[in-house]
Amino acid sequence: MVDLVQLIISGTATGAIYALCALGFTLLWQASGTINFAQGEFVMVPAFLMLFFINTAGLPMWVAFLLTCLVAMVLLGYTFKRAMVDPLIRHGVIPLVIATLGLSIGVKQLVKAGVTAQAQPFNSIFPDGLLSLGALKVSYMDVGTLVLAGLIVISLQTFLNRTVTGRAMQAVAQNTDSARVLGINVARMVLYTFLINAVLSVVAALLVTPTYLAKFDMGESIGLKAFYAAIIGGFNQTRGALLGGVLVGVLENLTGAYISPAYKEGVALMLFLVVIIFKPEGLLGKTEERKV
Amino acid sequence: MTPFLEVKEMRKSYGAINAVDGVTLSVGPGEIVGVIGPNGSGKTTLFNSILGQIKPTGGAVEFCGEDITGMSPLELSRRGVGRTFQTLQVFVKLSVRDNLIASAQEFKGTMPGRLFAKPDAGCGHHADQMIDMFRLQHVAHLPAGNLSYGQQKLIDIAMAFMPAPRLVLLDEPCAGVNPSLVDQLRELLLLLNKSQGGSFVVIEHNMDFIMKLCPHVICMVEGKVLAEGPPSEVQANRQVLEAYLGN
Amino acid sequence: MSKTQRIALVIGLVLYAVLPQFLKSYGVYLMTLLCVYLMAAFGLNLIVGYAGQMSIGQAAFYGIGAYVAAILMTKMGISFWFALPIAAIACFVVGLALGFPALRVQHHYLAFATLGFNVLVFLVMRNEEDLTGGTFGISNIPRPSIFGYSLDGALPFFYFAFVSVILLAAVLWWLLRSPWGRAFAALRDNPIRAESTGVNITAYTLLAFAIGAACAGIGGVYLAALVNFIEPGQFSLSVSLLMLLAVIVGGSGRFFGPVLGSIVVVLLPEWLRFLQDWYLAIFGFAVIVLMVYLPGGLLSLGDRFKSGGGTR
Amino acid sequence: MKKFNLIPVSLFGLVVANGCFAQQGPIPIVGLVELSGTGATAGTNFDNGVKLAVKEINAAGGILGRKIQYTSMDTQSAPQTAKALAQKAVDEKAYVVMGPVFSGSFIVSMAETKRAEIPNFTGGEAANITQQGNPYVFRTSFTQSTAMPKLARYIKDAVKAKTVAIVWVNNDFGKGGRDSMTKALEAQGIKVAADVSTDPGQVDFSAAVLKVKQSNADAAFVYTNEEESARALREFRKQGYAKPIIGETTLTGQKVIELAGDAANGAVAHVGLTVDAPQPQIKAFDQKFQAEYKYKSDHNGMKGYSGMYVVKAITEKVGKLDSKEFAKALHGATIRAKDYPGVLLDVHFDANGDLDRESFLVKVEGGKQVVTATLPPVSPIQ
Repeated sequence: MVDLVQLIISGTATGAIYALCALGFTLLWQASGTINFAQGEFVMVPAFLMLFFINTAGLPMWVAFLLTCLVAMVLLGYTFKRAMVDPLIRHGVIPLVIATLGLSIGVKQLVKAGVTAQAQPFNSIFPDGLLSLGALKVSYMDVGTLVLAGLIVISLQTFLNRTVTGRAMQAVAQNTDSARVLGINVARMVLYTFLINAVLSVVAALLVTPTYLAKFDMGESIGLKAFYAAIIGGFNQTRGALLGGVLVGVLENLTGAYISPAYKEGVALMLFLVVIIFKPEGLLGKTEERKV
Repeated sequence: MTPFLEVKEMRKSYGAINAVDGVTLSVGPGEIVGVIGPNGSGKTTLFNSILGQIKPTGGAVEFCGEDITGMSPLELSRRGVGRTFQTLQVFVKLSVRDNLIASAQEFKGTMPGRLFAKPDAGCGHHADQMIDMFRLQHVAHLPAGNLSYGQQKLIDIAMAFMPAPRLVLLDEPCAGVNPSLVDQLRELLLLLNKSQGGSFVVIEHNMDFIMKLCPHVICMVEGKVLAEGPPSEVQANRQVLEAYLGN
Repeated sequence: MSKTQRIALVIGLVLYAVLPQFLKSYGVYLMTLLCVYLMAAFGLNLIVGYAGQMSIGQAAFYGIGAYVAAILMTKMGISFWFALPIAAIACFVVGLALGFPALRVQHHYLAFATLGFNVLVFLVMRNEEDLTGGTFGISNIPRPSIFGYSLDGALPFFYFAFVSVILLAAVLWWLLRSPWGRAFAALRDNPIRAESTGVNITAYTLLAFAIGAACAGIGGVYLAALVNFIEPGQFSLSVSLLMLLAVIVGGSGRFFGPVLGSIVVVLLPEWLRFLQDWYLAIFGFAVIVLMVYLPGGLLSLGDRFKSGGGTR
Repeated sequence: MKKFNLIPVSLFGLVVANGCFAQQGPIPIVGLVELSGTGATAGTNFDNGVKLAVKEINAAGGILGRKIQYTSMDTQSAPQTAKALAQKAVDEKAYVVMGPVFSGSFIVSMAETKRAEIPNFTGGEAANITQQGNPYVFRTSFTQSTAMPKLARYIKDAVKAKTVAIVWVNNDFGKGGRDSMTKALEAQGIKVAADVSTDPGQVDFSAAVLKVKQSNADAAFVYTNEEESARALREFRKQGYAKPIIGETTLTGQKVIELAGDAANGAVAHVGLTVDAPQPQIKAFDQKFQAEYKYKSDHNGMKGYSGMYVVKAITEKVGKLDSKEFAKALHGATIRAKDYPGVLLDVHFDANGDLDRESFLVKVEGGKQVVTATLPPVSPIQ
C-alpha cells in the first residue's frame, strides 16, 4: 500500500512536468491551431541555454533561469511565431505540422553538431534526500517538482480566469472571430500564448533535466509524452492537459512497477489509442462540430 | 400530387439561437422552388440540415416517401439528391473534366469494378456533353483551382448535375457569376430541368433570376417561413418588403 | 506524360541500372536501399499525396512487413516468394484494422493513431523476444533465388530490387489512373464535396491507407533480405517522420515526388558525408523554408515557371 | 499525371572503384564507432583512444615504416548502419577494422569483415561475440563470461550479500551481462531478488529503482550503458538508496561520474582498464590523453588505444602487411607492456580472440575513481 502511494506520488511529479509541456501544447493549439511537433526540443533548448549561462557565463542558477526565460520568449515564442507560424498557418495545419517536424530535426541536429553529442550533467534546484511522512518516504525533488509545477499551473489558471488579458486570451482561444468583433487584439493575445508556452518549456526544462540529463535528443521522450497527455486529456481543454500529464506519469510508474518495465510506456500508449478511437475529444474535451 | 421532397418542422439551434425555426416545405416532381430571404435568415443552415451536413435539432425530412432525416451526404447522393455550394467547392487540383467525371463515376458499377474500369469510368462522353453545355471547352483540361470564381461556380453546378439527380439543392448559383452569364445560367437550369426531369430548390439573392426561374417561392426570415406562393405574390408581400428593407 | 518526359524517364532508369556496375559493394548497397525505401515511400505518397491523409506511422508497416517475412523465412523456413504476399496482405489487413476505427470518428485523427501505433509496434518488436528476437533482432535472413538463380550477390539483388520497385510503381501508376485514383484525389481536394457527389470517403481513405501500408510491407520484406538483419531501431517513430518529410520535400501528390525526396534522405547524406550531423540540421531548417516558399515540394518548382497541365 | 521531372541520377556522388590495395603508401585502418546515438560516449572515447595511438605511432615512424591512415565512420549506434559501413570499410580495403564498440552492432557487422578476412577489434563485452568461431574477431576488453565470475566472487566475499537485485539494459550488451551475472551469482549461492530490465536510452529510472527497493536485496547490480548508468545512480540517490551499488566497468566510468555528480559516490565496480590504475604506463597514457582531448579517458579510450598498439605489435611480429597472417599470429599471442607500453598491461589472446590480463576493483570516492584492489589474470600470463 505504501509502495502504491509512493509510486503514485512520484508518478504525479513526473506527470506534472509532462503536464507543463502539454499545457503549452494545448494553449498553442487553441490560440493558433498550431500542432507543435518540436515541443520536446522547446524543452531541450532552454536546458542548454541554462547550462551555458551557468557554466560558461558563470551566473548563479536563478539569474540563468530568468535570462533563459527571456531568451526563450524571444526565440521560442516571438521568433517561432513570426518566422514560422504566421507565414505558414494560412496554408492550413499540415504544412505547419511538417515545418515543426523539420524544426525538431533541425534544432536537435544543430545542438548535436554545434554544441555536443554527449549528455551533460545538470544540477537539481532541490536538495537530495527523502522527506519522511510516517512510513511514506518522498524525495525532496518530487515534492519540489510538485510544488513548483503546481504553483505555475495555479498562477496560470488565475491569470487566465481572473485578469482582463487572460480572459481575452481565452476568448481568442474559443472563437477568434467573435473575439475580434469584441475588439480584442487577437494578434497580441496569440503572441502572449506563445510567450507563455516558451516560459512553461523553460520551467519544464529546469525540472526535468536533472534526471534526463541535458542531451540533444532529450526532448524526444518528453515531447511524445506531452503529446499523449494533451490528446488523452482533451486537445481543446487546458484542464485536460493537466489530467493527461498526471495520468501518463502515474500510469507509467504503475505499469513499470506492477506489469513490466519493458512496457512502461505501453499502458499510457494504449490509453492514448483508446481515447483517439473512442473519445477523440479527450477525457475532458468538448466535441467540435464539423464545419461546412 | 404527392410531394417529392417534404420537410416538416425543421429546426436547428445553436445554443439560444434558432437558426432554423420550424420550417415546413414541400417540393413536387420536376418542380423548381426558390428560397429567398435576407442574409442570416437560415437558408444555408436549412440546406445543410436537409442534406445531412449538420445534425438538425428537430423535424423530419422525407424524400419519395422515405424518411431521410439525418442521413449522411453519401447516403443522400445514392438516393439521387445532389447539391451545389454557396462557397467554392471544386476539386482544385483535378482538371475540369476530371471534376465532372469524379462527380458521376461513383454511380457506375461497383467499387471493385471501377478499379478495373476504363480511366474515365465510362463517364467521359457525358462529361464532354456537360462541358459543351456549360461552354467550358477551352478550360476543360486545366486544374479547376486555376479558374476564375465564376467559372468554378459553373463547374460546381455542372458537377451537381453530372449523375442526373432527382433533386438538386442549389445554394446561390448566381453569386459571383458575371451578370452577362446569369441569363445563360437560367436557361441552362431550365434546360436541365426539362431534359433530366429533376426537381430543384434554389437559394438566391438575385430576385430577377428567381422570379424568372421559379414558379414557387418561399421567403425565410429569422429561421421561419414568412411567405410562400408564386413569385409575384411573395414579392408584393408587405412583410417581405419590410424584412428586406429593415435588413 | 510528354515525350521529353518519357525520354527523361527512360534515360534516368537506364543510368540507374548501369551505374552500379561501376560501384563497389557499399555503393550498390545504397542504391539498393534507395529502391527498397522507395517502395515504402511510394505507398506513403499514395496515403499523403493522393488521398490527403496524414500518416506518421509508415515505418510500423515497413517493420511489420520485415518482421513477418523474417520470422516466416528464418523460423519456419518459408520461401521469400510466399513470405512476400503474406507480409503484404498482413500489412493491408492491419492497415484496415487501424484505419477503420480511427477514421470512423474524425479524419485528422488518423495521423495521431498512426503515431501511437508506430510506438506500440516498436515496443512489441523490442519486448516480445520469443517472436521478434527483442533488441537482438533477427539475423541471417536469407536472400531469395529466382528460377534457381541465387540473388545473394550485391549486384543480382540490386537488379532484383530495381525491377521490383519499377513493377510496384507501374501498378501504382495504373491504380492512380483508374477511377479509384480520381476518387482518391477528389477526397484529398475536398472531402465534403466528394461525399456529396457519392464518393464513399471512409471506404476510399481506408483503401488508400491499407494499400499504402501494403507497399511499406513489401518494402520491409526487401529490406529484411537486403540487410539480412532487422532490429526494432530500424522501424522507430523517427524513421516514419523522416519518410514523411522525404515524401513532402520531394513533392507529395506527384508520382515522382518520393523519388526525389528519398534521394535527399537516403543518398545525399552519403554524398555529403563531410557535413556529418550538419546535414540533418540543414535538412531540418530547409524543410521549414520549403514549407514557407514551396509547400508543394521540390517537384513543384517547375510549376513556378509555367502554368497549366492538370496534375492528379 | 502529366508531369515528370528528371531524376538527377548523374548527381550520385558515390565512390567509384579505384584499383587494388596498395602495397605502398599509408596503411588504411577504419574505425566503425558510435559517434552518436546511445553509444556516443563509449564510441567517442574509443575513437579518441585509437586516434591518439595512431598519432603516436605515426610520429614514431609508423608500422614497418609506413604511416597509418585512420578514418572513423559513425555507426549512429545502429546495427544496420554498422553493417553497411563495414561493407564500406571492406570496399576501402582496410587492413584492420576497429569497432564497433557496441556488441549489438558488432555481432551484425562482423559478418562483413569475416567474409573479407579482415581482422576486426571490438570494444564489446557480450560473451557470444567470440563464441561463433569467427577467426577474425579480437577483443580489446574482457568478455562478460570472464568478468562476471570475478565480480560475483567479490560480491560474496567482500560485500557479503545474500541477495542481489539486477538492473540491466535490454540490449545485447546488457542481456549478455545479465545472463553471465545470473549464472555467476548462482554459482556463488547468491539469489537474484529482482530482475529489472530497462530500455536503451531510457531517461526515467524511478520505477526501476522503486522495484529494486521493493525487492529488499542486499545489494544492487547495475549493468547499463554510460548515460543510463548516470541517470540510474541519480535516481538511486534521489530515492535515498543506502545499500551497495555494484557495477561492471561502465558504472564507474569517467562520463558516468561527471554526469551523476555526487550520486556516483560509493559506487563500486570491477573494471578491466582504468586510468587510475597504479601502473606507470597507464599514468603516462592518462596524461597524454588529457593533454590531447582535455578530459579524462574512460576504459573505452584505453581499449581503442591499447587495441591499436596490439595491431602494431602483431604486424611487426608478422613482418608484413597481411590481414590473414595477422589474424593467425594474434591467436595465442602474448604482448608485454615492457616491449610495447601502448598495450598498457601484459595481455594474452586465446584461440577465440578473447583476452586475459590484470583487472581492478574501483570505488568512486569524492567524484574520483579509486582503485581498491588489483585482481590477477584468470590464468597467469607466461
